[in-house]
Amino acid sequence: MATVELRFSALPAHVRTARLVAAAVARRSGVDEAVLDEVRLAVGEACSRAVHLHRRHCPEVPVMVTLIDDEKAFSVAVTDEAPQGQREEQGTLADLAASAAESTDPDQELVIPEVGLAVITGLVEDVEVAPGRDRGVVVTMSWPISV
Amino acid sequence: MATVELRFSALPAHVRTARLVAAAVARRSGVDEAVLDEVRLAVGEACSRAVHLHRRHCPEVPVMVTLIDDEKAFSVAVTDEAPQGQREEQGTLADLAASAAESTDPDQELVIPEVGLAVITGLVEDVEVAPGRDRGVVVTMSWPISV
Amino acid sequence: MDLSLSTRSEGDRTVVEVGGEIDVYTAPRLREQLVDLVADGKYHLIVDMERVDFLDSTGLGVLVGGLKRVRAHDGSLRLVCTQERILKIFRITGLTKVFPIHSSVEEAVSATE
Amino acid sequence: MDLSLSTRSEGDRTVVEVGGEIDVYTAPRLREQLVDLVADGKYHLIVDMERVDFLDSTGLGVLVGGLKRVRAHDGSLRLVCTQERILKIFRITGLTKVFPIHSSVEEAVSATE
Ligand SMILES: Nc1ncnc2c1ncn2[C@@H]1O[C@H](COP(=O)(O)OP(=O)(O)O)[C@@H](O)[C@H]1O
Ligand SMILES: Nc1ncnc2c1ncn2[C@@H]1O[C@H](COP(=O)(O)OP(=O)(O)O)[C@@H](O)[C@H]1O
Repeated sequence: MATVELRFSALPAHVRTARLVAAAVARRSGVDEAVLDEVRLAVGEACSRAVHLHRRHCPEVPVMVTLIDDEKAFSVAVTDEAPQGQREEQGTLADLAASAAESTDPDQELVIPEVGLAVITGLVEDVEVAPGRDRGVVVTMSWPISV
Repeated sequence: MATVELRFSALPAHVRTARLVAAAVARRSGVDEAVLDEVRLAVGEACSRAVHLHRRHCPEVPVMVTLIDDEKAFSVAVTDEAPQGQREEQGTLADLAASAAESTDPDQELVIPEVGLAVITGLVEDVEVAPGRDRGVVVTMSWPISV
Repeated sequence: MDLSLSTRSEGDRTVVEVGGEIDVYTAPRLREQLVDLVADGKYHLIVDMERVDFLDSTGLGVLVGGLKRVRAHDGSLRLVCTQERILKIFRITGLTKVFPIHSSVEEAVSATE
Repeated sequence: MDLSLSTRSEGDRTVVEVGGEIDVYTAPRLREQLVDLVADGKYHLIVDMERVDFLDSTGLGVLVGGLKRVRAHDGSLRLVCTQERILKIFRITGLTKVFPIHSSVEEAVSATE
């Protein structure tokens, strides 16, 4: 029931705030010290991805991060509101990298949303990527609490 | 326009999260390093006060903190939702301290909401304490940004 | 940063060395420490705040509570603090008039009423 | 923690020492640095990541971008990294197969294609 909700305008600087908050709340919730780097990275990836999509599709809409600590696990849900139809194509990492290589859009070179998702799923054991209520995607990551 | 909104359930631990977030966002907004301790303390006082009132009157309702960085100033608004009628009596610090001295409620000894407000107003030059929309109080504190 | 607490005797005084952050989250532990000391018959306390990084009004409330407790036994509660940002909080709340504040534990130990 | 960047020459190689956090907020500055070096005719780059505290996929993207740029001039981009948590990110994304990763600047400097 101990919940923290963070909403921020879609700016890269706030991704750092989200990482900081996630790591601090995770530590206090009893997530193992050794795992905090993973929390920081995974939450940062999920938020970078959401910020990138919002800037492209809905720059006025804030990104939402919900932190829930239910005594057995610490969970973070990152919700973007990017319209579903316009979401990036799925593809292999190599395809994505190749398309990034051909692109001259510097922003695209920097952020490939699906590479961020690949890092998250490669890193975190318990991840769920589900469609959002109206649009967008909710990335939910959980870590066990060692008390 | 760069806004961060934090909502948290009324628990003392989350006051630390709020302090951390406020200091981090203030630093990035360009608030002077020398003033960050003041930001941390003032935001902590406002949040401790709100958490205390919520625990007493509406433990299920989250406390809300809004951070706004409008390029000339960095502002933090802490909103509580405690019912207006039931708010603590106003009085001098000495009265409050005396009543705390007589009380055997350990929680009351720990937190005297008006002492927290006294710290804030003694510390921060630009403070506004206004009634909330439906109930409660909004404590708004601003600091200049030195760019 | 969390709260750290350690106590030691100096003659008839008990020195409580506090480090870290005294806030709404950790103040209950400091309170418990002071209550325990008074229950143990330690009525002359020196709270060394030199390693305190953060103090808020909740912490002040606990110190005031401690002062009331020792006074009920004709005791004393002295503070050691030279950090300007901590002293400022005592000044703002008028507590510099309530607590004897010393610049070293030695000074506090040798102080008399 | 913010990003720190410094560059120096070692023979025909250019060493870029990176410290701090490479993320969505700071990656544009690393990108700019790499673009500037290539524009200056430096095609053999060594990115020393030993003092990097944080790296995310945005940082990977910038490194991949740098690699593409130097390759367009038959150049090279080598990384120096022994930190396990940073190496892990390269492994997860398959980039250990893309970048030569060395355990010291000396090793990277003396490496040949
Ligand atoms: N919780 C608290 N936080 C901050 N200041 C307090 C608190 N409680 C008391 N004080 C301060 O301590 C002063 C003295 O308190 P107290 O010992 O109760 O004196 P009195 O018995 O004269 O009321 C008060 O004037 C007030 O400024
Ligand atoms: N922005 C990026 N973030 C993470 N990994 C990337 C990124 N861009 C490319 N990659 C990785 O680099 C690998 C090789 O990319 P690239 O040099 O474009 O090779 P190719 O030309 O064979 O597609 C890809 O398989 C992918 O795993």
